[in-house]
Amino acid sequence: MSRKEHDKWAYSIPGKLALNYIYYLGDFNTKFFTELRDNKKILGVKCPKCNRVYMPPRPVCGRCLSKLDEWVELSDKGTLLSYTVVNYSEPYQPAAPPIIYGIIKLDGADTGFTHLLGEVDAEKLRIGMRVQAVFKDKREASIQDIKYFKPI
Amino acid sequence: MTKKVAIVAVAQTKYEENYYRQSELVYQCVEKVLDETGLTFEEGKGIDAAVTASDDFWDARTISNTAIGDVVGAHYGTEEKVAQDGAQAAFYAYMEILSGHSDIVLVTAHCKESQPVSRNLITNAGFDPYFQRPLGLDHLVAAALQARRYMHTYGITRGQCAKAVVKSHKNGKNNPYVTKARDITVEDVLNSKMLASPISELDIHPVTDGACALILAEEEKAKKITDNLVWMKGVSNCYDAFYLGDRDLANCDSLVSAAKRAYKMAGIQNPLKEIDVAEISTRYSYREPLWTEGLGFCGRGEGGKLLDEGVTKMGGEIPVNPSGGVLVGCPYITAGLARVAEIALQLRGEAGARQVSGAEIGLAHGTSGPCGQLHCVLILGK
Amino acid sequence: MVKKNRNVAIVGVGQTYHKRRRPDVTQVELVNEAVRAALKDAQLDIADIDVVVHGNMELFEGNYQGDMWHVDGDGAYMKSGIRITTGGTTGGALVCATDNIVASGLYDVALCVGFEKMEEGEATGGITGMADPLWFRWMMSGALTGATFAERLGALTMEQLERLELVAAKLRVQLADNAVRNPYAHLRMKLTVDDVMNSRLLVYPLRLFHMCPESSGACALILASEEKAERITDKPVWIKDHVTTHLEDFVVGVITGTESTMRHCARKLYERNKITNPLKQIDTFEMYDPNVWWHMDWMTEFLFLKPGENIEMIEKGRTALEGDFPINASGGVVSTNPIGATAMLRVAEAALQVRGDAGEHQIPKEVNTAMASSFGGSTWTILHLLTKEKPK
Amino acid sequence: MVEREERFIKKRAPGTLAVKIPLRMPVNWPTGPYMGKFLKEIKENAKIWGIKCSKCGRIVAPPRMVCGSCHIVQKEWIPLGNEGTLLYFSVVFQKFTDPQTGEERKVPYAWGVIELDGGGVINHYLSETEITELLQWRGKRVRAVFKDKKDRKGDFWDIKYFTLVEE
Repeated sequence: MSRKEHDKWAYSIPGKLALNYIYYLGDFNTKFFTELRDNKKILGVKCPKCNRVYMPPRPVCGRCLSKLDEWVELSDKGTLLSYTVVNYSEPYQPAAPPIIYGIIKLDGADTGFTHLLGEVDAEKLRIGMRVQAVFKDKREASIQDIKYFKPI
Repeated sequence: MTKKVAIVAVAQTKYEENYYRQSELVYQCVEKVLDETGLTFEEGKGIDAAVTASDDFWDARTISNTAIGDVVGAHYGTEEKVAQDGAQAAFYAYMEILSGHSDIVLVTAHCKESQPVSRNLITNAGFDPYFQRPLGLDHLVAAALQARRYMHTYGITRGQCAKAVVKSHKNGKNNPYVTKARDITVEDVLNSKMLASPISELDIHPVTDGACALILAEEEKAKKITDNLVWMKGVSNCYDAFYLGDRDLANCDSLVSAAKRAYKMAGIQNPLKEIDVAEISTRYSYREPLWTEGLGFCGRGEGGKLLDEGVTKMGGEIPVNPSGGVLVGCPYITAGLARVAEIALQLRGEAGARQVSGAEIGLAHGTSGPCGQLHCVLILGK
Repeated sequence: MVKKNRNVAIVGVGQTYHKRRRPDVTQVELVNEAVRAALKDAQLDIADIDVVVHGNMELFEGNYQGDMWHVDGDGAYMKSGIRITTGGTTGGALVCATDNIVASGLYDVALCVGFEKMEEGEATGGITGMADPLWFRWMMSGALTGATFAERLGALTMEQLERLELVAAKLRVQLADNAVRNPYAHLRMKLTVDDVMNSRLLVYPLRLFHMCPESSGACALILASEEKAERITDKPVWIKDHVTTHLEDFVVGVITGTESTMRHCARKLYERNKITNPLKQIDTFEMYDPNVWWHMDWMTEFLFLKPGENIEMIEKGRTALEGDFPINASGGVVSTNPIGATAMLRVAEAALQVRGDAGEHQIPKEVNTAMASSFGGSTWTILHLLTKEKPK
Repeated sequence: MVEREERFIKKRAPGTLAVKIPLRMPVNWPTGPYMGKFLKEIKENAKIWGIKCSKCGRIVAPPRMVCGSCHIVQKEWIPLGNEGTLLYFSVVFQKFTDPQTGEERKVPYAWGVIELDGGGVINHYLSETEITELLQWRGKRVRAVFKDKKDRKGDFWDIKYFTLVEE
């Protein structure tokens, strides 16, 4: 059909794709999230073979497929590896823009992990700055039990 | 390896927003490649199998390839779907022919970015549901984190990245499939709305719909179809770690590794000298300098310099994205296959106003994942 | 005639225990369980693997391109890989792709893994999502459909219908008996004919126990080139051939009357491999049977049976584990269905039968040749032919 | 389904934790020229059209651009009429989340395969959901019942359902 036919007949119908999902934490992640909820502890996990401490922790080392169970308590302080200030709005975002995201390498971990930054002037952000976790008062075993990281 | 495989025909739609259904987009391309080659879907007499690239999220359809079965010869035919970037489909189709299972394979890719109200809604689902998705990450946020890290590490400036955008728009004007190319300047890019610092609106590929198709054939059959053959010389791909902080985002080790393997297979020692033209998937402007580093066109951290010196512009030592590339609009999934198609056109000498004269060896690149978690590199030659 | 570039064999088989729920693990861990099992079976390390092929259905778990995340479980880090998804046939398509990849000569040892964690999404809603959003999606109710049988049943008398329902129940009981002997199967319970006949009506004439369950589980296979395979194991199972037959999106009522993809696919496979009498030349068949009605129906299609022969075979117990042509010694899909893994499980189970390693559900007669089918999409079929003897 | 899962979590509590993420993705479904024309004809003229393959003669409704078996572009539009014969039906009892809305789909509902007088076959809802009643409908004449013109929007629901033609 020609372009003319397209312009004459074609249109769009608003609709949606809607399905519900539920993701079980599994025994491994449950340990991390309950420690976070109950004791405000952030746990990493160490691969004995690669000698790397992972954050986020994971039950299997992606590099050598070793089973990991050596939990390591990490500091709530770390170093900012990267950041961005987000100025657009989407329904899945945890807050209204501007939202600041950062990759934070916690002291004691070999990898960085992504979280929100708060109590900070966007202008003053810089890579390498020291940040510390701020925990929510009411915690629900979710990654958002850490409210955000703030500059030290 | 004894068997050789060639691209015998390519087709693309215009990259624009429209109300065509997915199958109608794909058919526009399929019709062209069939007409051009004279092949049909009749069993044993033409196309042996189809490899399609599409994604259930983008099509908002479980088993998205059911919707295009009627136009890719799925009527009692063989069809397989690669649920990744289209370059992966070309890669797999190549192996399917080498395996001896099929001689002539149709490869298609399609995506309608205008169908979902927001592209970010889809890419948000690309993150794990425990540590990253609840925080509201999407591909754009991840890209911004990578851009910042990369620019900080190597002193790349936003202005340098903007040059990739300006170059893309300039080149795109020569490409009849591009509809969103404009006259823009570095200042326009820098002054466009900041969405996720350091990435602003013009640093991001615009929303488009589009499809691409090509036909791959083994040597003997290919030679019967056309004299103007483009050979698959070297192919590889490589996965990287998933979590954004698992690696230093300033580098792209998986691209380095994929490129090395593809170069080895194609017998390329010095990519900058030996490759005449490259089409790479750069959804965000910083990716052009970063990916060119990964591909070994320059050293680590020198991607900005490459743009400054005009090495990658038309007429430069290695023109990158003469078609305008993804930055002037080419949707997810289709992007990688369209890169392959563009290189095929270059090597066939059929690229019109965007032709790189005398191109004999070309590189096509496709990527999937938020920060280049999977790279696919294809080396094509005359 | 297909001339494979080089021979490819299955050298490692791994699967998880399939269950309705696996809240103790994440998707990554589930995938890893199968991968780990396959590596152990082949006595290989992840470093021995050159390429990883991944597959599942995105909308069943709601992960966009989940292979990125699953890198931590499937071991694809810094390796080549690809992701293939074709609905119900995904697992079968993964084996086809992996076979092609190894046969191509580019990679020697390949791992493929298919999985589904059905508990995390909504199966019926998810499958309904495959229909045209502007028309049939408003009617479709997932895989729960009665219309396909209605045509055949329409021609039947009440008496014939009653006999059919009884045979369907008997078949289901037989498959349940097999599943009880398969430690990995999901539904492992003894059923009686009455249990089946009295189970809840889903979509007339389909009853709850006629239908496959929703399972969470994964399956992984390791394929290797001839040279490597013979070094890795002394019991390689050769992938002699595979055929994929698709059909365009169905419009119910339009495509009826034409040849089924099952028959088309089987005809092609038999012609290419000189099979004139499948019941004699093939020793066992692992069929992708989403429900027992289709199981009965497709026996005729796949095996070129005479009308009524399928019913007779079931009534005489010929397809039971001890029968002369066992079908689904594993318990089949009506016992276990983690969709992205289901079709691969057919190949895996067929391979175990050829190896003689199926344990309690090993077929007593000798198995040299086995066939496995995949089903999915708009009535798509894949067939794999596995042999103990190395193809020439 | 999620409610069922919640009960499950409670039962396994306190050990089982989960993250619930509903997907609600608004989309603009493109109709393309073929589906667009088909739906607009229903909306504006209450007429059902199909498309006929000039090679194999197969009539398809809703229409497609290409005949899957002959692989040629479809051009011949055929008026199918608004009445036909009910070939088969399906009654759905199982509750499930409708991916079109995110809400539970109302059950039971019945849909039929209807051979229209003009030759094409179409699927749509039936006004009856009793199996015993529907068994009597099979092979009988049914007709499309349209929404009032002012309420028609150019989508699937412009036809309310098919119902038995009273003799």
